Amino acid sequence: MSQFQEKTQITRIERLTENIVRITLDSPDIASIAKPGQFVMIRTGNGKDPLLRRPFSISQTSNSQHFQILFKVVGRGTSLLAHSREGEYLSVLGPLGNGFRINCKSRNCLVGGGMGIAPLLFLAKTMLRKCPNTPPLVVLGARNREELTSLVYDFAELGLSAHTATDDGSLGHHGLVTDVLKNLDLGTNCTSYVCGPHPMMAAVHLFCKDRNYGCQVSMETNMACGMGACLGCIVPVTKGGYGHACTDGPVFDAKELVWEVK
Amino acid sequence: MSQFQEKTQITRIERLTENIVRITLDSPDIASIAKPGQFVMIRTGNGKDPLLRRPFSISQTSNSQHFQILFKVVGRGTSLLAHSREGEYLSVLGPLGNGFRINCKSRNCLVGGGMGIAPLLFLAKTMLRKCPNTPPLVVLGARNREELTSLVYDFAELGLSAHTATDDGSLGHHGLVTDVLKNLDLGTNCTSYVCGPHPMMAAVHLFCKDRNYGCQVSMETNMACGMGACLGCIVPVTKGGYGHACTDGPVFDAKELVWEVK
Amino acid sequence: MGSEITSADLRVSIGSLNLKNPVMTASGTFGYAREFEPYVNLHRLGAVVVKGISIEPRAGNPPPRIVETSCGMLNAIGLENVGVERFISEKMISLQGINVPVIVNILGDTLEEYREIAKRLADVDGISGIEVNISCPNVKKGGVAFGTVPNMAAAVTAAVKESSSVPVIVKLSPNVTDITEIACAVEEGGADAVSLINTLIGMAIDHRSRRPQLANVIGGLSGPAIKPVALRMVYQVAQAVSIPVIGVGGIETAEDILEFMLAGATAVQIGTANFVNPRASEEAVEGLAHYVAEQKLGSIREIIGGLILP
Amino acid sequence: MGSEITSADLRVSIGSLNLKNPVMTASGTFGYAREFEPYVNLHRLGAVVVKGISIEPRAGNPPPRIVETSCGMLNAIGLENVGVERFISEKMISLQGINVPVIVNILGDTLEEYREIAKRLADVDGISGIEVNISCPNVKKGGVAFGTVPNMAAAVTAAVKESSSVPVIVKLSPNVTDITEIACAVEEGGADAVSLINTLIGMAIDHRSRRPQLANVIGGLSGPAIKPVALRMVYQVAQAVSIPVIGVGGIETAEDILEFMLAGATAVQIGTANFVNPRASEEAVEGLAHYVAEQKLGSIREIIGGLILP
Ligand SMILES: Cc1cc2nc3c(=O)[nH]c(=O)nc-3n(C[C@H](O)[C@H](O)[C@H](O)COP(=O)(O)OP(=O)(O)OC[C@H]3O[C@@H](n4cnc5c(N)ncnc54)[C@H](O)[C@@H]3O)c2cc1C
Ligand SMILES: Cc1cc2nc3c(=O)[nH]c(=O)nc-3n(C[C@H](O)[C@H](O)[C@H](O)COP(=O)(O)OP(=O)(O)OC[C@H]3O[C@@H](n4cnc5c(N)ncnc54)[C@H](O)[C@@H]3O)c2cc1C
Ligand SMILES: Cc1cc2nc3c(=O)[nH]c(=O)nc-3n(C[C@H](O)[C@H](O)[C@H](O)COP(=O)(O)O)c2cc1C
Ligand SMILES: Cc1cc2nc3c(=O)[nH]c(=O)nc-3n(C[C@H](O)[C@H](O)[C@H](O)COP(=O)(O)O)c2cc1C
Ligand code: FES
Ligand code: FES
Repeated sequence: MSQFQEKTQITRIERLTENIVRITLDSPDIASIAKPGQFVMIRTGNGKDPLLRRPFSISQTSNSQHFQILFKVVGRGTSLLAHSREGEYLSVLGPLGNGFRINCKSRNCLVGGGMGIAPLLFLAKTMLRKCPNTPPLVVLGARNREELTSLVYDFAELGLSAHTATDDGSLGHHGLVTDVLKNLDLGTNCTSYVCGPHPMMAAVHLFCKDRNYGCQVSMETNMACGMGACLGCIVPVTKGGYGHACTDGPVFDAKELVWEVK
Repeated sequence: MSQFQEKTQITRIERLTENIVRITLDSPDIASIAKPGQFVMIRTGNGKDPLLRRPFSISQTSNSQHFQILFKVVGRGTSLLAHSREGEYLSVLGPLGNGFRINCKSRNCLVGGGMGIAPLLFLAKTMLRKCPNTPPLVVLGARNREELTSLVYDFAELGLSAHTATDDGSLGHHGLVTDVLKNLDLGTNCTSYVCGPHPMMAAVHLFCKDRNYGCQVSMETNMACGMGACLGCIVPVTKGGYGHACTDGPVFDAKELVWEVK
Repeated sequence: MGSEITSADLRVSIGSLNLKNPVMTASGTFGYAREFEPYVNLHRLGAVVVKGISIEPRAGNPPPRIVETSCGMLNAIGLENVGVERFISEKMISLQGINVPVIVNILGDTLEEYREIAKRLADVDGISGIEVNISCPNVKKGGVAFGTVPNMAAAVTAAVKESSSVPVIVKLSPNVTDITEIACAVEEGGADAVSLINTLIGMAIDHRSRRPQLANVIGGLSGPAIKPVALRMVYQVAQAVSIPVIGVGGIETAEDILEFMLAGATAVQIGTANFVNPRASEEAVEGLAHYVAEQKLGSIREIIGGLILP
Repeated sequence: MGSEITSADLRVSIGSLNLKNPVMTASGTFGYAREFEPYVNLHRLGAVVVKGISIEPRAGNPPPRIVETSCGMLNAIGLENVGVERFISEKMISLQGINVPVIVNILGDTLEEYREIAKRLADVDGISGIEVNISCPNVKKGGVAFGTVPNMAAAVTAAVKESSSVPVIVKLSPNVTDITEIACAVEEGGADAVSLINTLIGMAIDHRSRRPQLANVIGGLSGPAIKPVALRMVYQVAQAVSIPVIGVGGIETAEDILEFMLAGATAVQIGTANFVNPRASEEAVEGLAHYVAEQKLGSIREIIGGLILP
């Protein structure tokens, strides 16, 4: 598997909301081989604090030249990244992880929550190319309208109209994405591709299990290396022991994971 | 003694050479009470690395509103500072230290080497105001013409033409500032105000001692706090023990210090 | 913020010493407190711990004494201080009316020195507590630090305790295999509280000059870099002893303090952070008051030792 | 750069093990080396130390296992590994032809486990050295770490040494009062070299959830934060023993390596820095070659222990 460590140039920084940022990076090496669901590890500054790289899903590629990440400012690393300038260089490792396995033979449903929506755009684009006859359904959830608007628009540009749910009801369904899923006609043979907060993924997993649907989830864990060396990024698996989110994942078949329902 | 910790806004950043930078800060509190030879402690970034503030001489004040620092990029802290942007805020402590004691009754000679020139501009301006009849002599040394040109120009703007020495002979005397001093007519009653590398200050001290001239030197030491708390910033004094550069100095009467001549 | 600060119950007790809040300043990082008056309303702090005092004045180590490291600093001040007599005649005078409990940090090279200095301070007005720095090398025992040998630590504690009328806090060295062993020893020796950690022993080298960066070669590591070690030791010691534990090491903010209190600390000391932000201590008090109000706690004491284990 | 690298003499020896340069990778931070092939020309390194191996496979600790701290990280991997049999049948096979000396890090809960694993590895091809991690708790002695008690450390060393045909490096824990005592004990036990330091024990708490940030509660602190402690211990140990010392702890660059070698290290290991910059080890080799050329040294060995004292 090819991986690169590169100084990539920032060609564009967009603030989608006050704390959601999209950065476009110039990196033919990564953009040309990346698959939806894969991620990159980025150094957020030149100093020793924060020390470790931060993982971000590849949320788009274009022309095998650029790729994008989409993130929320939640702490020091993301805040530093948000303050970088166009023209500056970022050190990026990638593409990392396995990515989603696209199944053209089933009805496909992309389910994203919050920043978990990031990789789904790339996935949708690739699906439309690989399975042109079966465009995926898209279900997106977030806290409020503000967080969702520009992302919904991105899917609309691909010709996909997203079903939406917000915690405060300011856009779409007032409640959870699983409520939305229940009301969709998904047929008997459906695969969900899910990325979002853990409780949401657990809920979608249960929903799919009940109906015998396929369900792929992209797991977030603390990661130090992103390449199988630190053994930090574990998720409990049903066969016993742990899988490593950076190499065995981040995308797992939901059935293979242990879901602690709290 | 009044001291402030302030968020000061950067109103201007100038690159005088590739690695000499001048930053103008908006701080009426500090600018209105600062005396030549005093310094400020500046946080060079928001992170924990570098952890400590960095000391910089106040190299100018204007209109009791702004003050300037002038520095060379030598490490991580100064490099971060050099990359700040106009409009951003810096956390500044100051003004700190004692400052030069201006003696209008003697012939005055300002001797600066490298970035040690920074505080002398402020000193020159104040002397011209306090002792209008006895403009100081100015002797400046640096590695080469490039480092010196714009500083010489600053003194020229005050009507002071500086005598210069450079290591490579590219401007003024090819050699040391002490060579220049020897060839000046300093009379019998002269005070030197010196800031620069330690060996230069030691040489000027010896020169002055031989001739019974006054000599004030501004000492650089490692400083953690700048306000007398850490006891890190010591210089050996002739009466035994140590003086603290941040509170007893940074300006000392050269005769009170132990000069290890290596 | 103002009303929160006055209404939130931040009081804690260290033995018989009642503090209005758990925020102290660490010895050697706050001078003799007056240095911080331009920045801090001293009366808002729980207590101030002043620079370590010995029997005789000490000039300290030659320069360089401090050097920055990654997220921390090394110091080898060498315990520069004016000696106990000038401390009493000059520094204590200037501390009169300071309106914040003053804790005096003491040190010695022999058991007798510790005892003597405690005696000398016993009848001085305005001292609310004694903090015993046992990280110093015992000159009689070939330089082994008092703080690394349980029975030596206990003996120093007992000697100081005997001679003191105010609460005695013993400050533990982290440079030991099992800090709980030392903590238990000083508890048995009669300590009213323990504070930890003092600095980790470290070193820095300038590869260009091939010389140590400190004239003393080795020094004490402090700052955010050591916080995880301090927090672990506070957690361990809080479980091992029943006297109050004062957490020290890398604390910068109210959030850091909450972590130490959850781990079992009754109070904390802010050290190196005072250099970075001289208002750190007062801002931490404000932050704690804000937290108590926001979380609707009856008192900050509710969180002491409140760590929830997995 | 190319010609400098080939011409500069960077060779060092660890007992009978001759390395082309002093740069190794630290156990647990470089996987089984192949993970780094996309980034590093492995044959350019002095040696690679692979993840610690026990007799039986271990699943390791539950998540979260890692958390970042100021200029460092805490890990509580819990020594997850495939066990010695699968290590031999799978990992060693994949390491065939790797063209860089492979050092295997081993661990156990009892003296017998250490002995057994050393025996099992003794006749496996392609192993250039054994590194013994003695920071593990001795289950028979109530969980006290082997590495904190001199005679236990010596006994483990002797057991492994007896059963091994390759050089044995003993990796020391920094969580002790006097690391030179342990170093001397393992030297007497027959160690061919010592490596230090392993991680400092630390802890992190999330004040919002009031829970430890690691499921294991405590973990090992590594990264630049601990470099001053590592450097100090290497300096002390290098003076106390006559076997080679391998410096570990917070090393990121060739400059850091020079500092450790000046302090007395014959070789070094790069750990956490591999996560930040997977090319760190190879870049450090290049940096050292550049230094030797620039300083016109006959060999990098000239700087070992070359610290100039004040
Ligand atoms: C494979 C993978 C892909 C990811 N893709 C994206 C993405 O496309 N867009 C995006 O916005 N985020 C993504 N994340 C999460 C992102 O990595 C974290 O938000 C980021 O590391 C936080 O860094 P920080 O320094 O700003 O926060 P910190 O200062 O480190 O932490 C601030 C807060 O964020 C929490 N946090 C820290 N790390 C993580 C993490 N890995 N996951 C969840 N919470 C965390 C902390 O617990 C803390 O509460 C991804 C994570 C993984 C593992
Ligand atoms: C009272 C005082 C006034 C000063 N005024 C000025 C000024 O007006 N302009 C200016 O350019 N510099 C001034 N300095 C020096 C300035 O503080 C240092 O250059 C700065 O702290 C270096 O920070 P850094 O993070 O970039 O370097 P670091 O990464 O900390 O170190 C890089 C290199 O610089 C050296 N260095 C670090 N600190 C100092 C120091 N305090 N003095 C000398 N060398 C140091 C280090 O040994 C190292 O070789 C002053 C120092 C003092 C004590
Ligand atoms: C410059 C300096 C001087 C210190 N002097 C003393 C001292 O005199 N007595 C003492 O017990 N501790 C002393 N300490 C240790 C601190 O009180 C504190 O225990 C340690 O620095 C860890 O806390 P921190 O990380 O918040 O700084 C000193 C620390 C520093 C940085
Ligand atoms: C994630 C991780 C796993 C580690 N696993 C081991 C191990 O299995 N055996 C061992 O002896 N040391 C292990 N260590 C310790 C390192 O080898 C090294 O001694 C320590 O991290 C200090 O070096 P550093 O600061 O360069 O990382 C591990 C360290 C980390 C960060
Ligand atoms: S992040 Fe290091 S092994 Fe997965
Ligand atoms: S810099 Fe801290 S006392 Fe002078």
